[in-house]
Amino acid sequence: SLFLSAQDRFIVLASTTSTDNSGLFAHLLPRFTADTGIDVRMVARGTGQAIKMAEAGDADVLLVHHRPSEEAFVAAGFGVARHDLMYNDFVLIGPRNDPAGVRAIDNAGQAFARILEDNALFVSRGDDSGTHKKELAIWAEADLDPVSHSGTWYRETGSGMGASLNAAAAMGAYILADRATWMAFRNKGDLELLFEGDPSLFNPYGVILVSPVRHPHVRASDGQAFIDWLLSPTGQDTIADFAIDGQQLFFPYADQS
Amino acid sequence: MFSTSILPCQVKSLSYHVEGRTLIDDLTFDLVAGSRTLVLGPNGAGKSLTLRLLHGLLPPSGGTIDWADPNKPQQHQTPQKRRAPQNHQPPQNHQVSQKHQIPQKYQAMVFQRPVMLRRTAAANLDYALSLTQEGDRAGRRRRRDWVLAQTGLTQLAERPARLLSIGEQQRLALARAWALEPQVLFLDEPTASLDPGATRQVEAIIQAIHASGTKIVMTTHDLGQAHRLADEIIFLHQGHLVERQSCDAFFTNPQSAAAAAFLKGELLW
Amino acid sequence: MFSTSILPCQVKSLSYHVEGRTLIDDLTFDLVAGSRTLVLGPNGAGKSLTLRLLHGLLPPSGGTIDWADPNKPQQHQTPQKRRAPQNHQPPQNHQVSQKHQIPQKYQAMVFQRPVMLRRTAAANLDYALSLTQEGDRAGRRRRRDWVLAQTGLTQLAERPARLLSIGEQQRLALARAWALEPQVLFLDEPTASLDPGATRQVEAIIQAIHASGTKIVMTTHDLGQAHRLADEIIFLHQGHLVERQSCDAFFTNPQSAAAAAFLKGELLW
Amino acid sequence: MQNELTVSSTRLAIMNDIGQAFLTAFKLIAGWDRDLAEIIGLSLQVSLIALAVAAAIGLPLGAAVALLRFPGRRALAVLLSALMGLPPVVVGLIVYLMLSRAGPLGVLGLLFTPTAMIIAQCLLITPIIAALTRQIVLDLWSDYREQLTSLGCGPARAIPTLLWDARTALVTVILAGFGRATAEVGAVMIVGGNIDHVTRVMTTAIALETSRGDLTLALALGVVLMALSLTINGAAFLCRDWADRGQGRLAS
Amino acid sequence: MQNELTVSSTRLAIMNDIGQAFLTAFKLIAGWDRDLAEIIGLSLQVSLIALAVAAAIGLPLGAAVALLRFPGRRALAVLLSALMGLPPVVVGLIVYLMLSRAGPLGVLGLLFTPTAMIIAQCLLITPIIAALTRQIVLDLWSDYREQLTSLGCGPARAIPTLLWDARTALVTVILAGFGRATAEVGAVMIVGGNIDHVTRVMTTAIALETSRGDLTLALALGVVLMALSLTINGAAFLCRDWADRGQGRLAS
Ligand SMILES: Nc1ncnc2c1ncn2[C@@H]1O[C@H](COP(=O)(O)OP(=O)(O)OP(=O)(O)O)[C@@H](O)[C@H]1O
Ligand SMILES: Nc1ncnc2c1ncn2[C@@H]1O[C@H](COP(=O)(O)OP(=O)(O)OP(=O)(O)O)[C@@H](O)[C@H]1O
Ligand SMILES: [Mg+2]
Ligand SMILES: [Mg+2]
Repeated sequence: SLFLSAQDRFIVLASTTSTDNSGLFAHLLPRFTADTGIDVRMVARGTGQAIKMAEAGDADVLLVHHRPSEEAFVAAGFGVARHDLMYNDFVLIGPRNDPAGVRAIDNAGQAFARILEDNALFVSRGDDSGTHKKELAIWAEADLDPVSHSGTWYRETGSGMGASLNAAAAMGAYILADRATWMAFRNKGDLELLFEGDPSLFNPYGVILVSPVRHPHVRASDGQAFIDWLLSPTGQDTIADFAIDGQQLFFPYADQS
Repeated sequence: MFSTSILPCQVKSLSYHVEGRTLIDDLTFDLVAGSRTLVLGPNGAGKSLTLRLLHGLLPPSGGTIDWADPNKPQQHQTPQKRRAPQNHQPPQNHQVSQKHQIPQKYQAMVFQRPVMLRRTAAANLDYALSLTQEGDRAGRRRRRDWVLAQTGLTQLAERPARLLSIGEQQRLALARAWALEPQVLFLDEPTASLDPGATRQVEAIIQAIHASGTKIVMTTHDLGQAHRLADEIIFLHQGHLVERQSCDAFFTNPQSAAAAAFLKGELLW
Repeated sequence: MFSTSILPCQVKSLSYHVEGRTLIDDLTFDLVAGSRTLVLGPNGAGKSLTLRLLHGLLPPSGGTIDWADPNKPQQHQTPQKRRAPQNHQPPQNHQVSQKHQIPQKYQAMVFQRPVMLRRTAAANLDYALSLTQEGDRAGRRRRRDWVLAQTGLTQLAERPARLLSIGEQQRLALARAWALEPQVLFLDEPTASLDPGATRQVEAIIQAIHASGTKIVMTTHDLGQAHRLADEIIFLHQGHLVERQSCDAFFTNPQSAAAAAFLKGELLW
Repeated sequence: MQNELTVSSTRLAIMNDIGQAFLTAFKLIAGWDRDLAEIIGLSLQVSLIALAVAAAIGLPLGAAVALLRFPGRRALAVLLSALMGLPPVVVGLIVYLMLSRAGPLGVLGLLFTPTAMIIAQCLLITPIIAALTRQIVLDLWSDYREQLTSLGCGPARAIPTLLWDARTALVTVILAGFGRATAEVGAVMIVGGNIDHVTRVMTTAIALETSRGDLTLALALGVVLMALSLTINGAAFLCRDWADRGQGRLAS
Repeated sequence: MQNELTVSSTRLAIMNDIGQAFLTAFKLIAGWDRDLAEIIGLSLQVSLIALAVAAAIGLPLGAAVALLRFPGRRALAVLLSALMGLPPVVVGLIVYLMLSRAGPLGVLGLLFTPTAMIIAQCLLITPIIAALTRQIVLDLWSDYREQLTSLGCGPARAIPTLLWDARTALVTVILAGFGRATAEVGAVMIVGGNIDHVTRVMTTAIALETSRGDLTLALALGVVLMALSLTINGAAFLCRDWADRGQGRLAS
């Protein structure tokens, strides 16, 4: 298995740590392989790095969750087309005793404002990932500037979702996470889900085939087969089937046109 | 000079094996205070091994080396006072006396190939003195300077010891051992690399050390030197003690054919 | 035996400094084929340094060592044939002759402290032979076994060389140098650690090597040995060439006070 | 009071994590699951091949820098020494850029294969092996230089001789390289991609479990890796002792 | 044709990445921005303190394992050697569990501070320093043993002597430890948290830029780190040469 034989039928999928950490791919990929005989090699990266990787032609399919970047990717000619795939949502996690009292609040911006007022510890991904960009968008919408407090109560860990959750657990800090990673996360310690359900926390995932025009070596037909399968009723049902502790984590979102 | 002494030393059935080869075989003799013992024998006879065994650097494969207890007031050891043998069997092969672990603090040795630390000649002496002699830095420095002067190394004191010529290193090794004022001084061919004048002077130093009460156990291939310095001769050949005699008797009337040939320079390889 | 020779060798104003100290000072002499040159002098005189300079192991600080070119058909070098001096100044301090880089392949040396590789005695010889003598494994093995036998080491051939006794190692070093069949053989106190019989036999070997046409350059502190072996004597003292004489003249009628005292064993440190 | 109690019981629980990790490690080994075997196998395969290549380059390179005199020799020695501090992530990036489809070696299609991981590990440990070898060979050369030169053995020819005679010490150097290779995660993560069943090795699996928050499993995998490492080091020590018997070391 | 052209121009772009990285690195250093200075300062501080502590423990420990005879001495030697392969992530996890608020040392509040990073790096490099020291001291001891024993210097007393006399070789060992400390990212990431302005060091910054996809900046930071490393190694070499003048090495 050392020098991989070329006859193996496989594609390389670039995706994000949050999707991987949730365990979705472990649920999804074997079924696809069973259906089609195509192996999927999933490489989990920060959103920025995953996109960069696809731009270089090192992946056949890109599956991330930051719509503006995805659209820019397609517009630049690196991708064939972006398809809505599924969604879940972001949730605000924090210490069980909720020092800033965000549990009682029903708006994400206000919840963030309470944290800032309280100078309660807050862990930011700080890595330009989809999650990080969403967090920054919430601060911006509420007209708040936490970054000037960086290093005090606002702590940019510059690492993946799991690593940041580990840090938050050890510090007893608030953190914005995607629901799937949070549900699958095992080192919750003192942390609890404190805030959810604001429409602004909507988190859509898109899937894109890397352009075979730009990168002729791209395994376009197998890649397209994967995308087609994901968007098909079978694929969408399989996504909907994925649950942790009986709770569904991703919701099918393909436009069935 | 010493309130108590580690002498006499009883060596009994001493042997040393390496990988099934017997290098030292069943040596029995004793070392008594006051005399100069010269160990002679051809190359590879086992002289250096014997000295290292006596000095406690190698654990014997069999037999015992019993030094007197220096903490007991000195008394002449009669056979009755020695540990009564349990039976008439020779000692078990690997039964090693506790006492061979006698601290080197009563002994010193000049090796056939002296090892110098990576420091100056003077610092090599300082190091040795700091290990054995407590307190009194000034006294140690006096002693150091004195032995350096006696061995003609004052000019070379500040040179890195490992860069000295081989003869100079040999003199430094003698100075180092001498500075420690041991009760027993082992000398393994101490003049092999010395010029004729230095050899004469080192012989005089050995005599002086002997006169001060130190037991001398020495090897040499210089038969004239052996004759000049020895009180008794232990002649080794192929790991065996072939002969042990007073000096004059050995040189005039060797008992064994090997010793006779050796003295004539006719013991061929 | 040799079609062409690296002799004679012209040594001119040879000097060696370390950190501002002059260890070898302005030696001028030549080495001619056919004679045995003994370098004598007290400890630290610079004998070993001189041999190492001649053997090309140290770069001279000043002066030149010119070996004849072994690739030119031999011709007696007259002064006219030598490179005409550019001016009458002595050579610049750091002007080192290209020729001192003469490959060690025509020379061999027995060091005062021989270094043995971490292999058996026989493998040490094999190694040296494989470096210099091309092809013909069987011939090399024959030569190896022959020198081992000649130096009385056949029994010890399979022992790790570094575990041999010092005297045995010295014989092995001689065997190793001899096996290479050099044109010039440097011997630095080759019998210092040998027993009387071995010394006699090694002297005989040196005579035989000499008789086979090899130039011998040797140091010793054994004046009797020097007398027996030397054709000419170079006497060094404190890095200077004090005297260069034929052997008999040197021993009967030394010119310098230092040499006279040295011979009487009265040159004190 | 109440708080104190909760905290100290949590504290106990965390200490348990480590005990639990050993238990899990033991279960993992005892259960000997196919996936684990695959990961261990790949780890060993990648690190041992990388080590072999790095030793084949690093040992002679280190010896050459110690022995040969060429311009820039000291600069090269400093460089090798500094490269011991090459961050794995940087090595990973460089190899990634080279092997990327858009990179100069992209056509080979080596990215996200074990081969890429081997290349990255090689780059990482070759300087370590070379720099340490240089020091050890230099020390031995100061003993051997005059004797070998006298025998007509120039510095170049002396390289194999010194490597052989220093073999005992060099085993430790190689084990240091092996340790670095097996412990390393940054570079193999980038160029291997931690793809399940393809390029997942022990360290990337540990990193993955850590980011999933399954610290017990991560630690357990760490324990398994250390057990492996202990076995290999123990074997290397035994081999060395066996090869060393009587060679030049005084009996004691 | 069209395709070929596109691909090869991307290829050029990637090769440029590396050239670009050097340019960016140069600009970073020339521009000397406060943030960068802060990160470099913290990197140096953490690694040098960790190195000092690790050397203070590792050098005598390695020498002791080489010289002293106690039961389990060989097992300890194998263990130290194996611990050279301790994965940083595992060390990070262990320190994390210890220092976590729920852990036994949680009250100290050290997690996510530079102190925690120092502890983790110490754990990582102490075995490396100890195992390499052991080998070097062992080799020297085989020369010195009989002479020192004869002088009445037991193994324990010989430890400082041998460390001093082996100082030249030990500089390389310490540089190996330093390299590992500065290169390391897995452990400091976990226990430091890569918190901007608090615990962000060079390697965690590199990892961050990598995951952001800013490979040029990541590489540039790598170049800066290597420049730092080169400076320190160069300085160490010069110091050693200076201290070595004439001590026991034959002029050549
Ligand atoms: N550690 C060892 N392992 C194996 N053989 C050894 C060891 N030490 C010594 N020998 C062998 O034991 C014999 C005696 O050695 P020793 O050094 O005592 O000789 P010696 O009488 O001092 O000779 P010399 O006059 O040459 O110094 C030699 O043949 C030597 O090869
Ligand atoms: N590399 C060096 N650096 C400094 N001094 C040195 C060096 N090598 C030799 N010396 C000094 O030079 C002098 C001559 O040394 P050399 O080894 O040539 O003496 P030698 O005549 O062979 O003496 P011996 O009879 O003791 O062997 C000595 O005083 C020695 O200390
Ligand atoms: Mg001897
Ligand atoms: Mg000499």
